[in-house]
Amino acid sequence: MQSDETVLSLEAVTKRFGGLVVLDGIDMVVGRGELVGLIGPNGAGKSTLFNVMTAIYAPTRGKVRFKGNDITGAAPHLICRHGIARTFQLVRTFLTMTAFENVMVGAVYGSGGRVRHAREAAETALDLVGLGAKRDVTTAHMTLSDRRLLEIARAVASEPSLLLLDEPMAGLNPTEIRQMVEVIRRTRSEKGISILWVEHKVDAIMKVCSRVVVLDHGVKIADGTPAEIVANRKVIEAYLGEPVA
Amino acid sequence: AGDEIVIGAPVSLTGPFAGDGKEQEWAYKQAVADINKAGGIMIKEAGKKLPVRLVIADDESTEAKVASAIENLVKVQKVDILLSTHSGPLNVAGAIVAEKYKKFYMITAAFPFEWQPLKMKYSALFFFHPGPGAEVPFEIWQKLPENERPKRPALVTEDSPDGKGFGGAFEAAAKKYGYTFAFNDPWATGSTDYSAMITKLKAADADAMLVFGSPADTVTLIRQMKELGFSVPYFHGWKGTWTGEFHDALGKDSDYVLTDGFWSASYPYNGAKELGERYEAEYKKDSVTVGAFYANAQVLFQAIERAGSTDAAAVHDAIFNQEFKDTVVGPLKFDETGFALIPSVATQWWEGKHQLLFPNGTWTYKPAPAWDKR
Amino acid sequence: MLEVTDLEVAYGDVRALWGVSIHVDAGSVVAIVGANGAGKTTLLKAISGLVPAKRGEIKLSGTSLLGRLPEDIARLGIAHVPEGRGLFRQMTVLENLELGAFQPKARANMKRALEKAYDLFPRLKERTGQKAGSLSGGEQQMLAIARATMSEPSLLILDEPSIGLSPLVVQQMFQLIEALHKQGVTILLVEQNIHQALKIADYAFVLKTGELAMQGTGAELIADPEVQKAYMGVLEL
Amino acid sequence: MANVSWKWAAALLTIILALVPFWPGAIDSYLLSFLFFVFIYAVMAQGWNLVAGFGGQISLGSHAFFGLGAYTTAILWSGNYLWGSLYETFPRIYYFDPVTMVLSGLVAALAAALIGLPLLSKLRGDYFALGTLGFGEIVKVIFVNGGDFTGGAFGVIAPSSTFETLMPHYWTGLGLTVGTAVAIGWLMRSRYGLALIAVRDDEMAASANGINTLKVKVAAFAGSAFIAGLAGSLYSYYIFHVGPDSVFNLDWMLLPLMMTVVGGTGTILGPVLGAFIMYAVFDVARIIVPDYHPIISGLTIILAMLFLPKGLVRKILPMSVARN
Amino acid sequence: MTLPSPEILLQLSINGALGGAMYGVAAVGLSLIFGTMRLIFLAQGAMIILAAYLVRALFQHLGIDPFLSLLIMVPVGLVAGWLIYQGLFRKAAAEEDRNISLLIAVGVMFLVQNLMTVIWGGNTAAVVTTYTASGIELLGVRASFTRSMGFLIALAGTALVVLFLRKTLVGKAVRAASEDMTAATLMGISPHKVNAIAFAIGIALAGAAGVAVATTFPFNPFAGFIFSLKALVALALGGIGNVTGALAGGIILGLIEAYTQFFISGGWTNAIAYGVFLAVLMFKPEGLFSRPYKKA
Ligand SMILES: Nc1ncnc2c1ncn2[C@@H]1O[C@H](COP(=O)(O)OP(=O)(O)OP(=O)(O)O)[C@@H](O)[C@H]1O
Ligand SMILES: Nc1ncnc2c1ncn2[C@@H]1O[C@H](COP(=O)(O)OP(=O)(O)OP(=O)(O)O)[C@@H](O)[C@H]1O
Ligand SMILES: [Mg+2]
Ligand SMILES: [Mg+2]
Repeated sequence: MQSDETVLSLEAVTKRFGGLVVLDGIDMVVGRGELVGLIGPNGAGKSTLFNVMTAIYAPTRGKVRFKGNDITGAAPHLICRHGIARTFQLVRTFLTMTAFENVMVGAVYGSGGRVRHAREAAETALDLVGLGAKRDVTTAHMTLSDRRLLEIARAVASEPSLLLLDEPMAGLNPTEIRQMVEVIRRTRSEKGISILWVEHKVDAIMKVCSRVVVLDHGVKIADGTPAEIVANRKVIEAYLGEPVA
Repeated sequence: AGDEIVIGAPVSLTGPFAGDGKEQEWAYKQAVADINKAGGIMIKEAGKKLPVRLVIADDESTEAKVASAIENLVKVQKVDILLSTHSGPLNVAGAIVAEKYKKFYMITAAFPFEWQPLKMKYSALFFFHPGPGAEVPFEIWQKLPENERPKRPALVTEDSPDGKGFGGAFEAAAKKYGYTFAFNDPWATGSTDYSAMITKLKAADADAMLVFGSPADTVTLIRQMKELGFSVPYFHGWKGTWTGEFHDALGKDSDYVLTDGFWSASYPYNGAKELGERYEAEYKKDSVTVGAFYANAQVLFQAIERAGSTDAAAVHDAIFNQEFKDTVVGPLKFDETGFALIPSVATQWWEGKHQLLFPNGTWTYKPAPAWDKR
Repeated sequence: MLEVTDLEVAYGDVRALWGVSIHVDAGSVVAIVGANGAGKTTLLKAISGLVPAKRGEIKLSGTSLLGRLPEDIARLGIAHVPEGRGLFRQMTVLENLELGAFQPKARANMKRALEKAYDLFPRLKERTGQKAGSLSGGEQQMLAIARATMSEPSLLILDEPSIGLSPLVVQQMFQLIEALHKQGVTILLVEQNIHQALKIADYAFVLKTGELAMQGTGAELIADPEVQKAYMGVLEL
Repeated sequence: MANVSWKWAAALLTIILALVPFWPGAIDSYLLSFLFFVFIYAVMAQGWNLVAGFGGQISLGSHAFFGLGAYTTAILWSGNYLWGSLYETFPRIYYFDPVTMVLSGLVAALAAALIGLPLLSKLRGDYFALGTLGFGEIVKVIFVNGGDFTGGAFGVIAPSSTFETLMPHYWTGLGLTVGTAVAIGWLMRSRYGLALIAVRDDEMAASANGINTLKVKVAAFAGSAFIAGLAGSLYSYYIFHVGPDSVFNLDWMLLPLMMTVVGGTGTILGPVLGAFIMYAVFDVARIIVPDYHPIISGLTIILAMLFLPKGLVRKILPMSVARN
Repeated sequence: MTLPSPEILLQLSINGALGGAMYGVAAVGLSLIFGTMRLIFLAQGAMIILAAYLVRALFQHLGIDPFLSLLIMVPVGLVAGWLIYQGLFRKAAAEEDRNISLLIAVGVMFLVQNLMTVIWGGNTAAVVTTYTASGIELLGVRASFTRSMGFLIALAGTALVVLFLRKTLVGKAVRAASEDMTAATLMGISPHKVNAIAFAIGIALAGAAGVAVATTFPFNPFAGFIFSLKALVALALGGIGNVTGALAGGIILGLIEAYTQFFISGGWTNAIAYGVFLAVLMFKPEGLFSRPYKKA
């Protein structure tokens, strides 16, 4: 599957903590403009995989390639400037800043420091997630759902080619989930950003993603279209428990 | 001023030097009380004796606070003239601020090498010089019979301005008298463990120790020497060994230790004995410093009288190149830089008392036997 | 058993609850649902004493809880699994569980409670000596719930227990809640997984921006078209 | 609105302070020397506030940078080392030489950058605080053992004969106080300020959003050291004797820290206000009860922390204004 | 320099270890308070000196033997620690800004130092007993009797604290509350009570350390600060919050100082000690004895 259209590719990525093998030889690619879902039971290693891609952890073995460049173990801020942005499983906004200031951080620093057009990029990103009206609210006073959206806006403002989302829907209600799905779709279609998306809300993943990757105990057990995944025995045993409608 | 003379003094009432500060405060107060009992200081212009009022400000044992204490004494308390605080660095800070306001600052308890480079017009200093001060042990040794003289003396100093100053002076003096140190090493102030140093001293087979350090450090050192079974016949301490606390902390183990001092109540000078008795009556111990502080005030009083005013320039002329015959530290002769040398004292502790050994003491030096032979 | 009347809570000037009244009968499962920021967590925190009430009354079996410290309320038999789990990350799984039975009353039964907890979550037994902070998100949630059961509480408060759990574990979790319910534990549950929550709830309250919008039995609310439209609508994507 | 009026108030205060020396009799009053020390502490406090208040990195080593600045000035000034005594050749020009002051700041900043790189890349939070404390002690020992160059344990004496009035000190102190406040205020509005706050709020998120967190933290640390170095230089011009026990005294770190917290950490006005009030309390206590005043100072600190934990500025200003 | 004989090395090691145990016991108290309250209790050294003064007072006025006065100092320390926490730190402990507690500690330090100066004067004070400055044979090496006793006190104190923290539920509650106060309250743990317990034990250890100090060193009101600093170094060597590590850290620090004094120079002991401290912080910030642990 590796081609010019490949944005990200992982080659035999392994991560060990002491004796515990958390990621075991993961191979995976994300193509340009693709929206890939990443699912798996608790503790499968999804967040760890994100942490390896964004250089928060160095992999024990293996390589991370981005647009053909080996970025394994580059500094986290450089990874962002290369064009990989992310959100966190436990939301991390800058609590004493306003929504706009949060997004400005991504716009100014994430894109490598083109200040002149940062304001514009920040405004666009806030509008994209529908937080334009709350731009001057301090994020400590925002709801979880707004902060999740804000994290996405901040990531988008850095104008990445790949966006990593770590459970953006955890703790959201269906209305908000719909809103979030809409934002994710727009991010891809309007901005042309490739997305790798970790989620337990499997129905949302299945409906939106073009391809789904499944991890279990640090091993990739499946990779295919939602239809294939839903029918995959291994996946059902390990994760879904019952077929999803 | 008008009908009284106001004298200001920064003193370390709080902070690490508060112990010395209290003695200094006591001595200044005695001096002022004594002069006022005599009617005050004769000022010719006024045609009468003017009483003295003493204003003390705390310098918290730090330089910045000496400076602001003097600012306060001059600006708020409107003092006419100043007496010094204690220690070189503090007095350097004090002298500079006093100079700025053209208030005369009379100093003791600072070394000339600290103060002289400032080339001050409006302060004068009397104290002993580490040079001659450091020669005292060698002078004592010269007087001993050949076979009792130390062969392998050790130099042990704390890592402080005065310790470093003295260290150099001891080295120079040793050269002059033809001794070489078998051991020469500083320690960090406030150390709690000297076992490694003692081990080294043992290995160097030292038979005399010249020690410059604070009371606490010196006591710890001696205690640990005893604990580890190491002693030298000749143990001479500076700064840390003269205080009453030194004896309190060591009891009988303080016997045989030689100590420095700026002064002794055994001096034959006018008022020395009486001052010593007064101190002993109040604090139940003797002091080897209060005389110097008392004399500091005496010099200033006499200088004001000679100058006929507290004007800094006039007091300068009354002190620089002048002599003061009648003080409790003896006669003082100030040179053209405003410095007068006093002799350094050496006493030996014996049964809780300082026995004057140098200069001109009547006491005969006793070498210390090993710990288990005492 | 639990009676909350006309409760008002504010964070500084920001009012979070505007006169909310709910009641929980002994032995029942009561669900509280509502959008983000509706004040669900705030309500739970007020009950367990983590935030002070501005006005109103909270009573547990007739005793007022107002003005009591959270630790005292816990001793009265309320176990609260907070949002974000509140695990002692540097301590082992076992130590976390033991601390769940810290109150004098629970200490006596610690052994039995421990066995029960390990039965419910065999995964935790495997990791009994591991530090809680090194568990995955889902494992941590399990530990938090297991820990709360250790005090054998009369009222168990769960704030979004299914957050971050995989579907399989979510199902297990709801089964567990039912099991606890059958054992006679009274449960107050805040959930985003509204369908599941309402299915097991005897009674439920819907909060909307700090006010009570609706209440009824679980079945009633599931059937209510308003609720269906606002909160449960199958994703129309 | 409130924001604007506070700026006016600060400007007005600056003008009043600038007019103080013109008040009849002011030059001969204690007020000038009191304010001079307030300025030194305010500058130190502002510097600490930059790295700790805005940057979130609690440093316990600012006294080391104060001392480095003081030593640099004194060593250059006494002039025995590099090119002979500049001072003796040009006494009037050399006195309060801005070049030496800036150089003193730079030496401190350079030291901070060198030590900050390893410390800040490896240490977080309390560990960083402890590391800076250890660094301060090491610097002190190095200067004590520095031989003739640092004057050893006694330190360096600078020629003091031109010291006739406190006016240059007052003006410089006022200038530094206002200058650092304005500079930091401006900085915090720039993109650098955005990065600094981001790093303070959440370091991991900041780096994931393209901020080189190490660079930002080291820059703040060095900037804070630069300010401390300037304060040390000014102090050196006042005290003329720079010795390890005095300029590496922990008080130069603890008191500004306390003043910042009392005034309001992470605010621009807080450190200045805190320095003024705390120094006034200490000074008044020292004059009124010379034997017991440290007890009063101790009590004041405790009481201030118990009843004003967020600082004065936040007590009297709304949060959003206080931050700017 | 040639390598010294094994006897000398043993001599250095034993005396260094005995000296270091004093830092260790101060560090254990700090570690406990730091662990639960995240507070660098800078006043710990001043509290130790205060205890030393009290030991001296008991000895001089009531004739109570300093080592016997442990039986008084430890309970008094427990009560005093409890009261200090309730009176001074309770409110600040709830604040997020930890500078506040730090500054209260600084205030306490100023206050205690100067109270001691007012009551007992600024001069050096000491306790002289029949066993002061006596030595004993230890492993064929001469060692100080009082320092050996101090070592035992440090060892026993640490062992008791560790047992308490590891084996009792209340001890576990102390550890739990130090990690997450809110969660602990939900378990029915009163965070203020556990903080107060940590403080009580910390000050009780200061009381015990006071006995060790009073019997061994002369002291003055300002002598405590260096203890606080050295204890911090020991704390970092041992790993912050690690109680046994703190004692071991103190002993290691004592050894470092002894070796530096012997092999390099007494003037460099502090620089080397702090240098090692920095190196440990940087390369093994979790201390010399704990395994790394990190979570994103
Ligand atoms: N720093 C660490 N040290 C030790 N083990 C770790 C560390 N970080 C993660 N783990 C372990 O690695 C495994 C995978 O964790 P990870 O957080 O990546 O899972 P996940 O797939 O994101 O799960 P969830 O869906 O629950 O968030 C878990 O078993 C966890 O305990
Ligand atoms: N500590 C706080 N300070 C200020 N406002 C707060 C605080 N905690 C919550 N709020 C506000 O109170 C309101 C109710 O919040 P709460 O957390 O109770 O909602 P919730 O229903 O639990 O939401 P979620 O589903 O996101 O958990 C929200 O507007 C929130 O922003
Ligand atoms: Mg995860
Ligand atoms: Mg909630």
